[in-house]
Amino acid sequence: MTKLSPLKRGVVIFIILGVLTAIEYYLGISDVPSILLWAIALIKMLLVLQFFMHINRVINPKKGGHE
Amino acid sequence: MKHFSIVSILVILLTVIVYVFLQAVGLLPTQASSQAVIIDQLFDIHIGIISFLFSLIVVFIGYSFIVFRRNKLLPDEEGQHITGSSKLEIVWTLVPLAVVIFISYLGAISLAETRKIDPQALEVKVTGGQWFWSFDYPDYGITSDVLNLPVDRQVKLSLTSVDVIHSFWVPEFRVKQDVLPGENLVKELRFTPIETGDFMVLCAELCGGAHAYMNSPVKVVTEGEFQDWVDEELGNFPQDPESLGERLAKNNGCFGCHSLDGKDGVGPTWRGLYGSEKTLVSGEKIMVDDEYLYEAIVNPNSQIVLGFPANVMAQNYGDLFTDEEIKNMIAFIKSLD
Amino acid sequence: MSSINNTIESYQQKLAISRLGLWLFFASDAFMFGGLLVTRFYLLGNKNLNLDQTLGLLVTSILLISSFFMNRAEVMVSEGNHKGFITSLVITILLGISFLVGVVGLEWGSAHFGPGDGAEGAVFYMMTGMHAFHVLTGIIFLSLVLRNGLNKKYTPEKHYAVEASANYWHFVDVVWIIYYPVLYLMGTI
Amino acid sequence: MKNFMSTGIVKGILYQIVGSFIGAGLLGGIRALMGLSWKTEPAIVLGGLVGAIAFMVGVGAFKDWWKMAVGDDVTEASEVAGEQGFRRYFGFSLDHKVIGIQYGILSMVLLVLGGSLALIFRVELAQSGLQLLNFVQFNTLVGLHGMVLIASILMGIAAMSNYVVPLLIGAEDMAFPRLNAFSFWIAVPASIILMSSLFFGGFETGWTAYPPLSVRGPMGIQMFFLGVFFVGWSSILGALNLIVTILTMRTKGMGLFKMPIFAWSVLATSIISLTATQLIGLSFQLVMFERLLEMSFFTPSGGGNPILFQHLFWFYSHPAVYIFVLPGLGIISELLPVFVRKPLFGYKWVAMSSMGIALTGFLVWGHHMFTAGIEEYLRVPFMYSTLLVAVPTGVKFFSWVATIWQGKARFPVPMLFVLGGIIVFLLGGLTGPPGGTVSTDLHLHDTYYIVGHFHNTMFGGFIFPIFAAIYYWYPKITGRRMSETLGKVHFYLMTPSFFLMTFGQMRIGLLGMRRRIADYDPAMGFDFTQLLITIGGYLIAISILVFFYNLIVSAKKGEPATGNVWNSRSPEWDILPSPAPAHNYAGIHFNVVGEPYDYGLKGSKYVELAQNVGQRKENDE
Repeated sequence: MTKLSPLKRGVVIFIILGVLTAIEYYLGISDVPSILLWAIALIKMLLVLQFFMHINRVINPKKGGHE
Repeated sequence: MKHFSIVSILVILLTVIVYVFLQAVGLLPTQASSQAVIIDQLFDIHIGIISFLFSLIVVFIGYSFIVFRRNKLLPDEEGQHITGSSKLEIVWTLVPLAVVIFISYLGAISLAETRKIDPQALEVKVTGGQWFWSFDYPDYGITSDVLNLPVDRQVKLSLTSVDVIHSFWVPEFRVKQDVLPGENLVKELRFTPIETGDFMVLCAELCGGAHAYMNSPVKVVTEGEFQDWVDEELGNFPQDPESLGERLAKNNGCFGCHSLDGKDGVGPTWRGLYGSEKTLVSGEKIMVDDEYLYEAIVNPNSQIVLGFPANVMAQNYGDLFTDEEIKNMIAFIKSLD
Repeated sequence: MSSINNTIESYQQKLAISRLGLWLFFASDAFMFGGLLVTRFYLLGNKNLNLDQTLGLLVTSILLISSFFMNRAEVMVSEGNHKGFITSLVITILLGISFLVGVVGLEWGSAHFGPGDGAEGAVFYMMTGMHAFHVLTGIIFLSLVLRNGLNKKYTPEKHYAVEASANYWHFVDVVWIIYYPVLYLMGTI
Repeated sequence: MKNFMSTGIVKGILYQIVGSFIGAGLLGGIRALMGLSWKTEPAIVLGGLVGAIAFMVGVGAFKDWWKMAVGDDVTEASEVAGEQGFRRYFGFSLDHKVIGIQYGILSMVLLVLGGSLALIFRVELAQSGLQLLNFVQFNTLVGLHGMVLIASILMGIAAMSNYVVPLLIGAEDMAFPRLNAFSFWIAVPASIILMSSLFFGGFETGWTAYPPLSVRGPMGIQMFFLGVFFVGWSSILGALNLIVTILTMRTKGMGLFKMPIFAWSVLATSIISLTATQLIGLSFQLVMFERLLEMSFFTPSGGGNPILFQHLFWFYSHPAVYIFVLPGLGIISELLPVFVRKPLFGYKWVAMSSMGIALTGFLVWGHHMFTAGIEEYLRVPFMYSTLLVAVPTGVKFFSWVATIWQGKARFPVPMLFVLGGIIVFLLGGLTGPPGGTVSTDLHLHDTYYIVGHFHNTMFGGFIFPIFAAIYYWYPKITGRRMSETLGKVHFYLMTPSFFLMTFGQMRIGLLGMRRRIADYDPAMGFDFTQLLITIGGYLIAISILVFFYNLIVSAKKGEPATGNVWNSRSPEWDILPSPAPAHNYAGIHFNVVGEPYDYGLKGSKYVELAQNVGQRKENDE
């Protein structure tokens, strides 16, 4: 994932998020246990935190952006 | 080491003194329920621990200040360079931890014992409202504003409120339970009175306005006296309109706001009310008659008397009472002059 | 020499400080959103609100796509692609506005309860309302960034404002990632 | 006159008044046009909201932010000259020391206000029967006494942290100077709004504002909510600032475990304020909305649940107690070594115990609800977690005792207050566990015992330490010392009076005196003890008057302070002159070369001046 150019990485993450949302929707309208929906939501959240919000930049401030 | 021996002796001495003193002062009211006995045992343990820890800290600090005080001749004297001891720190982390867990365990046992269920318990439905208590005995079909209880028999209270949160507390019984509005939030409280006498149920949760006065008598009597009271309530009650009205007013907590002694409370006093002339908030002067009283009960906000707040009295008495009952109540008010 | 080094170092340090501050703000705000989540489950338990599923999926997709374009905008400004940055930013803002229209305009209008109708109404309007308020502030921040972007205030080296508002936008998206299943999908009717 | 009108605070208040009228008028006007009654609750609430924002505009809090937002350059905070002299304390300043003093002034004003409210209702309680107040007035005073003093404590903590922390860690200022000023100034309109609840009919609920009571009573509750809401934001943003400052702006060589211990307690406190405060804001906001829009969150008849409010509310309001006491305990740990001339015993353990208290503090809120009718299965776990707090607190006490043991103590006024703090907080701590085990709490909940316990923790954890801090750092602020004699009068008057008050409270509480009642049954025999409590309260008030006299007079006439007044190792005394200069250590950076509390170790140093910036850089390369 780190080898991709940032723009392409954005596209890949977006596609994954879209697929997850679609799965979530179908699971949701077919009355599955909530725990599955929580799991998907959690994965989506972590993806956004990691790849869109760059949470590691705050932990390791030397990294990323504005070089 | 010498210092530690002296300090240990002093700590033990002071612990005993503090403990004996606290016990002698009489910290708690009489134990009038079997729950109070259980709870007071836990209080005793707490008092012991408090005495010990207080003495421990105070003696160490005081001893150090007196014995190791600065030499007057050496104003710049510094203390010894001791930065800490992991061993000691671990000891005074783990030992308190163990004590804490043990106390919590005792606490859990104590709680379980206070909640022991007796299937033979007397059931009482308690209703709290601004600002009255009302007690229903579903087994006997009695409603009362006094909580009458037979001694040595567990009582199971089902508590509910008609408006805001109240709290049922009798200090001598030690137990307390908040009284919540809402049909799905009826709470249960059990206790066993072990001493006959007169007590007070106090509202312990701030419920606005006359919260301080939201008290009702609790009478703990012998089984025989309790049966007499039940018979009297059921049988020989006078059926004339005035008495019925009085009973209705009493059981619905009207006297919480409307006194019978001629002094205005949250609402106007009923003594001498009928036939008197009042000024309304609107400035209009009216004569208190049957028609006015009927309107004032059914639709209290419509004709507020000057000097009294609106929105205090419940608005739903019209639905709660039958016309017959309201007429009885008016008859009762009429009789108070 | 030393003075140039000095500025870079101090910009880097400022950046680190600002990032930490922003993330702490997210942490704080997350507790508020978490409190609303607790409210929803405490009052309604495992009850489904029976909302319009199509509309729910639609607004969720809109917000997700806007997050994608936000990410593109941020990457582009750091690569010096000014035109791409502006285009992506404009798309993000437009999608944000359509999300607001979708939730506040359509969903609020068509829901089968009002805010005063029991716990369902209270919870639903509070949660969506609070989120919509954050979307609205996000749109305002992005509009300011757009204005400054058009004035060429951002360079690949210095564009913390873009990063910050992008992160805010993603944060709002993360909240919706949790709220969407909680409000629309979970539980039984 | 013109000068006066342009002072930040005056301008702010004028803007607030105008803003409030515009806000209330706007909604009121729309309603009037629709033919509805214009003088309504929503209009008043909107007025309060707009007023607070207008205050911030008036005081100039948004000026630089607006410039930043539209992309204009703003002056670096460290280069803003700022006003000089006494006036700077009443205007918008970016200097953390000025803001610290501003917080201090606000805290003291609120302390006097909140204390006076108590003095009024104590007169009512001095004997049974209703003499002075009616029910609503009494309840309003009790509730405001609570919340105004909570605000005062929050401001007092912010005052100490703001003034002292950057000095202790060798930072030039806080991480976000403008945010820092904002967090202070938002608290001013907040306090005004909070007090204004008195003029909108008061409120009946006490500071806890439990619904459904708070959903029905008079309108004053809305002002109460709004005021608390803004104080909350002040607290959140201040905490954010402090965390960032402590984590990123320490001077060279100062690792986290080489910070002065006070910084640790501020860090722990700030973690709680940053996160938990949101929940009290939310809970109050939900009640506000329930009142304004009839959204039934908490009224059972509409499907709500009043217990939910209590969960949300206590999730903040219990940890809040640790917010209040942790900085005070930090002050005790910070000053004790200075006055007993011994290292702080077990530095790392003391630091970690602050964190431990903060984190366990998040898990214990349920003990406020043992009698509230919460889910049965929650009571025992909450009992365990509640008593667990005793462990880190115990570590603190034992470490203090070990620090004192064999120390060569000196007893100037700050040390007296440190000792008073230790003993009073000890009593507060020891009286806690009976309220922590469920079955004993069934008796104690909502009684005066709890009131006594709570005042012990607040006095021991905040009031005594903040007085210690003021006496201790006063020379650093003004360049003059406070009078020792008056300080001793203050201490020896306040401490016994406090014991009189608090022992009385706990005594009658155990016997059956409830909290928040305007009148009590004379048959219970509380009259005499109640009178003693009232007398104790008034004596405390007198001792605090002595303190204020000392505070004001010493600023002009105190003995000039030169050099290291307390012979302390910490950098602000060791390096800086008194009063502290405008940009702290600007130009004279210092390095940490030793441990902070190595008293008694000959020749050791904690901090050392670096030569100057240029040379330091060269040395690095």
